Amino acid sequence: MIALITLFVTGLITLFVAFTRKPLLVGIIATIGLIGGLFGLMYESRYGIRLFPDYHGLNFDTTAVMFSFICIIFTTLLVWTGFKPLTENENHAGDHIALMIFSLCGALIMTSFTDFFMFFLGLEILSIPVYVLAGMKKSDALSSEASLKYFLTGSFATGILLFGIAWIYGSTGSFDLLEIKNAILNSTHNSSLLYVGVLLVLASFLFKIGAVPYHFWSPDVYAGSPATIMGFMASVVKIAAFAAILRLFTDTFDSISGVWGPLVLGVSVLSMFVGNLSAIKQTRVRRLLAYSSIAHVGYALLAVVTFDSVETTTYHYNVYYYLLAYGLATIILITAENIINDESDDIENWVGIARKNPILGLFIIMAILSLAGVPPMMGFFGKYLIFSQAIYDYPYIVAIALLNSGIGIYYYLKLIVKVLRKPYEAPKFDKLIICSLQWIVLIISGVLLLIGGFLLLLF
Amino acid sequence: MSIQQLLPLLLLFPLIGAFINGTAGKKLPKIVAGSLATLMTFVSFLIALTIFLNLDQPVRSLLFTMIDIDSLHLDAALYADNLSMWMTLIITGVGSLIHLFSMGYMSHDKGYYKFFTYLNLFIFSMLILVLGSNYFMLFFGWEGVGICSYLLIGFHYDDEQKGLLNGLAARKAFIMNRIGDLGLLIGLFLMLLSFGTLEYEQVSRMVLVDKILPNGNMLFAITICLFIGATGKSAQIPLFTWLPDAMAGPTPVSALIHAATMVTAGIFLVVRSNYLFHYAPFTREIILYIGLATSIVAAFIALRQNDIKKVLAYSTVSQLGLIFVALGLEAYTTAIFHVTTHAFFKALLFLGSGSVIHAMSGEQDIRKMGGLKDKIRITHITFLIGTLAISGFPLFSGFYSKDEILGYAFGHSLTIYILLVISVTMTAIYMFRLYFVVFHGTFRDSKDVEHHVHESPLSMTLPLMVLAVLSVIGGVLNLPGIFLHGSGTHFLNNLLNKNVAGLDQIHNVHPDHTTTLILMGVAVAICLTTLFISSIVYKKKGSVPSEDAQLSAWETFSNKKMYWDELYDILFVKPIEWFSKVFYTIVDSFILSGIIEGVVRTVAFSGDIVRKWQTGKVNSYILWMVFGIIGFITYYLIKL
Amino acid sequence: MELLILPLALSLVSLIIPKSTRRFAALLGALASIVIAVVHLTSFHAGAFVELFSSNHQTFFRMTYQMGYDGLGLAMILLTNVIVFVILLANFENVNIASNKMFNSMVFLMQFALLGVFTSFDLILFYIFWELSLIPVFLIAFWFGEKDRKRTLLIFFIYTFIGSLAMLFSIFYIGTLTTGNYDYQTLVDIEMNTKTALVVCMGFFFAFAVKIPLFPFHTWQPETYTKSPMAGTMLLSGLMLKMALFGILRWMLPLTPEAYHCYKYVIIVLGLIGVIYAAVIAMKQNDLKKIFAYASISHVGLIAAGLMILSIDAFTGAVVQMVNHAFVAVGLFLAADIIDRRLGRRDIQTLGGIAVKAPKFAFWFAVICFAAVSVPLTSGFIGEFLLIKELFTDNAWIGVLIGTTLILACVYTFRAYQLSMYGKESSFNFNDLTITEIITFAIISIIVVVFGIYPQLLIDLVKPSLETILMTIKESSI
Amino acid sequence: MEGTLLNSGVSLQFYIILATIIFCIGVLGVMIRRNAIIILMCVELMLNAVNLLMVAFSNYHGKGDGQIFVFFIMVVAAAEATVGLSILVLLYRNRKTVDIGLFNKLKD
Repeated sequence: MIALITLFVTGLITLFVAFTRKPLLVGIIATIGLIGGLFGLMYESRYGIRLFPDYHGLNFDTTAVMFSFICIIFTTLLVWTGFKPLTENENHAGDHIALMIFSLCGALIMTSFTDFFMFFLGLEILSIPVYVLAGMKKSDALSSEASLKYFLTGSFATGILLFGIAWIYGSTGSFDLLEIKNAILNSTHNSSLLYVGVLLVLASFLFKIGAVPYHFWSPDVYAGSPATIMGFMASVVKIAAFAAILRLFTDTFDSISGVWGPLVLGVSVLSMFVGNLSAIKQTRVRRLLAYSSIAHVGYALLAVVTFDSVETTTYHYNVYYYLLAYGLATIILITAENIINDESDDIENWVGIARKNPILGLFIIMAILSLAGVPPMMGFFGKYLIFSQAIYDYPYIVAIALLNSGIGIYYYLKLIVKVLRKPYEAPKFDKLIICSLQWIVLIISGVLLLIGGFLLLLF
Repeated sequence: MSIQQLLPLLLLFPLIGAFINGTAGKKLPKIVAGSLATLMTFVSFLIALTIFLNLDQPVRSLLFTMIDIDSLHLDAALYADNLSMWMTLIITGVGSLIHLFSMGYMSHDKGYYKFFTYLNLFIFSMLILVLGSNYFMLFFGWEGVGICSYLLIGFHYDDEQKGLLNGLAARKAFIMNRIGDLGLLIGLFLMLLSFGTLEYEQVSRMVLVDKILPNGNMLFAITICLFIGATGKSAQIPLFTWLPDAMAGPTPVSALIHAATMVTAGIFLVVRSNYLFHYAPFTREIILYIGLATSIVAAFIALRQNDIKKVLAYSTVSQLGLIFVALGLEAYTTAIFHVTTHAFFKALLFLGSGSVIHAMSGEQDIRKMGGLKDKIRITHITFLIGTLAISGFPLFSGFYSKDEILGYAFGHSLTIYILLVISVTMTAIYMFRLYFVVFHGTFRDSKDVEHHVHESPLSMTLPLMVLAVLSVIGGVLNLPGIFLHGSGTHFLNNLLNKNVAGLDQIHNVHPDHTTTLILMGVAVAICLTTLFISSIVYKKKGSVPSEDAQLSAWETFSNKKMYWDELYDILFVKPIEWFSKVFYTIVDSFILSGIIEGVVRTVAFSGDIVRKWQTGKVNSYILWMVFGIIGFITYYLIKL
Repeated sequence: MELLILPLALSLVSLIIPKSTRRFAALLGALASIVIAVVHLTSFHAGAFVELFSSNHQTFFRMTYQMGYDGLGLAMILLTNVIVFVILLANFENVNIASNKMFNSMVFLMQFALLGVFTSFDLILFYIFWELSLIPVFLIAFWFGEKDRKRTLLIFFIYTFIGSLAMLFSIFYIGTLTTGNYDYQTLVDIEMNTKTALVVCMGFFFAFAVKIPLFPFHTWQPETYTKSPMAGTMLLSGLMLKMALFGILRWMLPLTPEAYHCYKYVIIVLGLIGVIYAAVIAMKQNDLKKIFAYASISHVGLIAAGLMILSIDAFTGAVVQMVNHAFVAVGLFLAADIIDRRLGRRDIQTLGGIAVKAPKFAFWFAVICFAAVSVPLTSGFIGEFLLIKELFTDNAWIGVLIGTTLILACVYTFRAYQLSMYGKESSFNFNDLTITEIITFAIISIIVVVFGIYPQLLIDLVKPSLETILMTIKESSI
Repeated sequence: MEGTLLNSGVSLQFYIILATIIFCIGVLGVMIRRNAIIILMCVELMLNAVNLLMVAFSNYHGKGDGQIFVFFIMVVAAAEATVGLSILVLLYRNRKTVDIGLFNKLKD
């Protein structure tokens, strides 16, 4: 709660400070605010203090704190890495950062809601700023197109979600998750209203995380949006949505998992295949990342459906860890995108990065290997956690998932090869300019990626 | 020093020689390098002699344990009995002489030190072969001599024209030997399976004392595998074609390795395992017929060869075949006897031919020689002695040894005897042809060459003379009973029967005196007749071997080596090359890689298909979303 | 622990050492790692298990694990350290590579990964190190390889990676039987039915078969060996494939003895086909590296087949042959590279007559060739003797057929040797070996010959642990 | 009370059916129409159908929270519409059209 308020205030202050047209100041305040939010979160969870003891709409339990924690960290990293592009226009230096922070507020709500009111609000607070952010580059037709596509499909999904909520409400008579859970458990025969409602809610969620066949927006929007925003969508938005899924489905609707479980499983497999196969021939980096993210959603969904064989915290950890690994890797690649700073976003721009700047190249390769799930990167351990659980119930699906990892390695490796090979205009090439903030982001994420697996092996 | 201590020394000296020459030989003066190698071999000979004279019982000397796994225990140990010591004496004795000869023969070669390194190494390997206390050690030496043979055949690999061909000959020798080696190796495995050990002593004790015998099939398999090994090393059909090619090596090598010592390894192996062969009569039959066939085929080919060394090479093959006939007849001591005399006269002949080649400035074609008898007198005389010895001229060494074999063959079956006589006759024919064409008649090469013809230095002629003496008197080693009664006769027989496992239990029936005399008479008649006819044809008439084009059908057949090489080419080489090409271009590059490529392509292609789904139109996106929802609900309804 | 830390540290240190001293430092570092391994050896008692590291509690990933070595592990550790040293030494003259910081770093990283593989007593850990080893070798091949290497290396990486994924599946699958515990002893102790064992072993088999490589999974190998730089090829052939053979010995056989009867002859026959098939192909190739690449397939086919015979002789033979092949392969590729580096070509049809120009090279190359055809007095003979003997004992026909490797190896090895070295003095310039190259060859030859004359050195070290492995297999395979 | 709404003879089913029909019309509109403004309006139609449903259920359960939710929806819908329209304006400035069929620059 403290975190949420801190962040909200930070967003507001950032907006106002932006009038001074001092981007640096904006950045400093945003950073302080974000870190303050982080401390607030930790303080609250450590001492169990509740700001408004009577209010039950939001509940920052362990899972919520965990997910909120990485949401804030990722936002901070993204603000840093995208600081220059975000504040390019001095007149609106604070706008984008403020919007990101507002969206983060929505994400925090998504991780901690206890009823559909807050859930709905959180979702919209999360989404609406992102619609705007996607169209950040006003003069760029592609950016606004992305924005529009995201908006139209997003609001459509909102409609579906609401429709579903209405049906659930109709059958259970409550918006409170606990009450709904009990209502489902207590009634001997649940009406079709409930099931259809759950499925509709599920569909809208799958839309948010970009799973097949609700994924169509994501390649277009990822490709059209500025890199930083794409990173935000891929990491923070996705994590928030997954947190909500865990809360909603595996906690509240777990007793009717027989209905939605197989569907999620099917979507998961479809996502893997569509994501990996489509990514193979991509020539644009962000599009490639979009498809790869679809595939990763497929893997992560596998963790969602295996909840009934293990205790709650374990699979929460699995999803959490997986998304953390995925987010870190994405942030590194987004940073690289920002560094290369090329409008066309062609994969050929990545040729020879490792020669131009070996350390950047190293980080990029680490990130890609992590995405591909090659040990000892964190991405491997994410897969390990998920697959080793899922195999109890669905050995065939795990086999398919591993096969998909094999397909995935194909395009990841091609990207690595591009990064490693000689630049075309040898021997002299333009130096890549990397500002100190970006270095910090790279090092933090890179080190986490590397030791995230090995270090945890020791603990 | 006890024999146990002396035995390793025997091996050590040639090894030291090889080591010194190998590491520092380049810097040593030629004479030092050569004499060192010769001396080392000679010291070995002296040690061998000491041991030989003091040997009563077989002696085993353990060096170290090579492999000790639960079921498998293999020692590096040496074993001396009269058989191995006799072989050692031949190897080191003849070896020393050939070393001495080489000092002169190789004096102009720039690889001088390397040559002596290899020679010493060969002696070392050969000694391991005969002195090893088990079949495993034997195999070590067996392959070791193969390597040395390979190195020495390909010694002149840098020759302007024939460098690569020499290499090819070496390779062929090595590969064919390896085929035999595989057989031997499998024989070893089988012995391990049935006896659990490879030690001679233990195996012989099991077979002879404990009478623990594997069943007939197994015994047949063991012996036939050993024999396959022997055919490789001793150049029997079907693995004999490497030996004539091996003449690409320097002549002393041909004398030492490809006549006197290495090629007798197969015979040694069979004699060493005589107790096994004793219980495998079918294998003995096979040995008999293979030996017989080899003897005749090789002799036939030798009839119309024009390369002086090729003639001798086929002669060696033929003689080895003869010895295998003896082995097939269980006349083991006779075989060793002939091995001994053969070592003398064949080494003599080879060295003589070396001397001739030396005199002819490297020319080996007998059609270009002629009339050399006055120009190189010592060589001529010694060569003549050799020729007489091999042709079975009365009282020369070959006469006795060959006669014993013929005697046993006669005792076995008349057909075999007649076939052998044919072979022996052909031997006499081609040897006299060789002798007369080379040493009589007129010189047929250019004047330039004629001018250079000279007698070899003493280092070369001395071995010739020693060997000539041995070739003449070698027969006394195993005189048949008809000449002398008492202790002088059957020296070798008694020697080997004394402490060689198995041999003392075999009692061959010697033909009675009358038969022996008749047989001898036949042999003498053949030899003398051939000599007479040959001298008329080649000496009086001065006939010269005709050019290849003018040969009649049988002559071409003989000249072209009965097309063995071509046959093998069609049967083995060509198909394997065809397979190689097919495997590489079709199976590997096309099918197997194609499958991988195909999978990659299919994946990429399906990626292209899936991509088409992404149309870029919002309407279609929403359409699919709706489909998705409808799908969900349909699923629910179906499940309901 | 220092066994593992040192290469990792060296990998980092070599990034910051100044260029001029880099290659010396690398050599020194490799030497130090050998010394450490030897120190471990001196305090090792045959049959013991030495623990290097272990987690006593369940980690984040829900596992306890152990790292350590037994006799077999120690032998492989020594092999790795020595081979890494030899590889660095072999590349010493090639300043472009030897002084490259990334090269040195990657070699040590590879060493780290390999040591990890050989000391892991936890299946997940094993997999992690297994996969980790792929990255450095790929990068070395990619950075320093020959023209047109891109696609080849892509295929190589993907192929082996997919193989590893199959193994990962097996690992997960076997994990369900122990509720996520991948500890070696636990895994060995579990009983499973044949079907489960078959599923598990199939994954392992695929991963190992690709990496060894067994026919028909070998197609990546000749191309990759050819296109990689010499160091990469050496790492691949000398060490990488030992990993797979080691994996069969340490993991696949003890874990899935229940399915042993199902896959025994599959692997033996594939090994047999590989032995003959690759040898036949090698006979007509003209690229030296390709010949040796196919030779490698041929050689390891025998080892893989031999591992399927459950007897101490076969296992010992396999280990001896693994050690032998590591050195011989490195030697052969070094010879090929020396020719390539001096002349810029490797086609044996265009060579010839080098022996006259470079007698030292001719000598050492010949020694390596003899070792490659496993003549007695080289460790190859001991290895092949034991392997063929056991295969023959198991099935005479297979033994005889696989024994033809003795013959076929001669054909292609000496064809390659003679066509490149023999013949009249070459017209091109060819410098004889430098001192470091001689030392490299000498080290290889000495090791090969020492183990050829007195293999008991190695046998004593590995026998107890092989017996343990054998016992665990036999207990449950019957 | 079961099945009927308070003070009315119309049963719940009819509300549900009506709302569903309106919702489907909205969905169809979003699917079929190419004019972005109309699509926006169709989305609003969907939301209104939800509102109707919410109110009906709220009445059915005799609880007020459903009606409160309607206010939430209306507010959010307004916010969404604002953002949506501004995006449209932006896009119109760039492309001089609001036909979403023409916005297909981003595709594979």
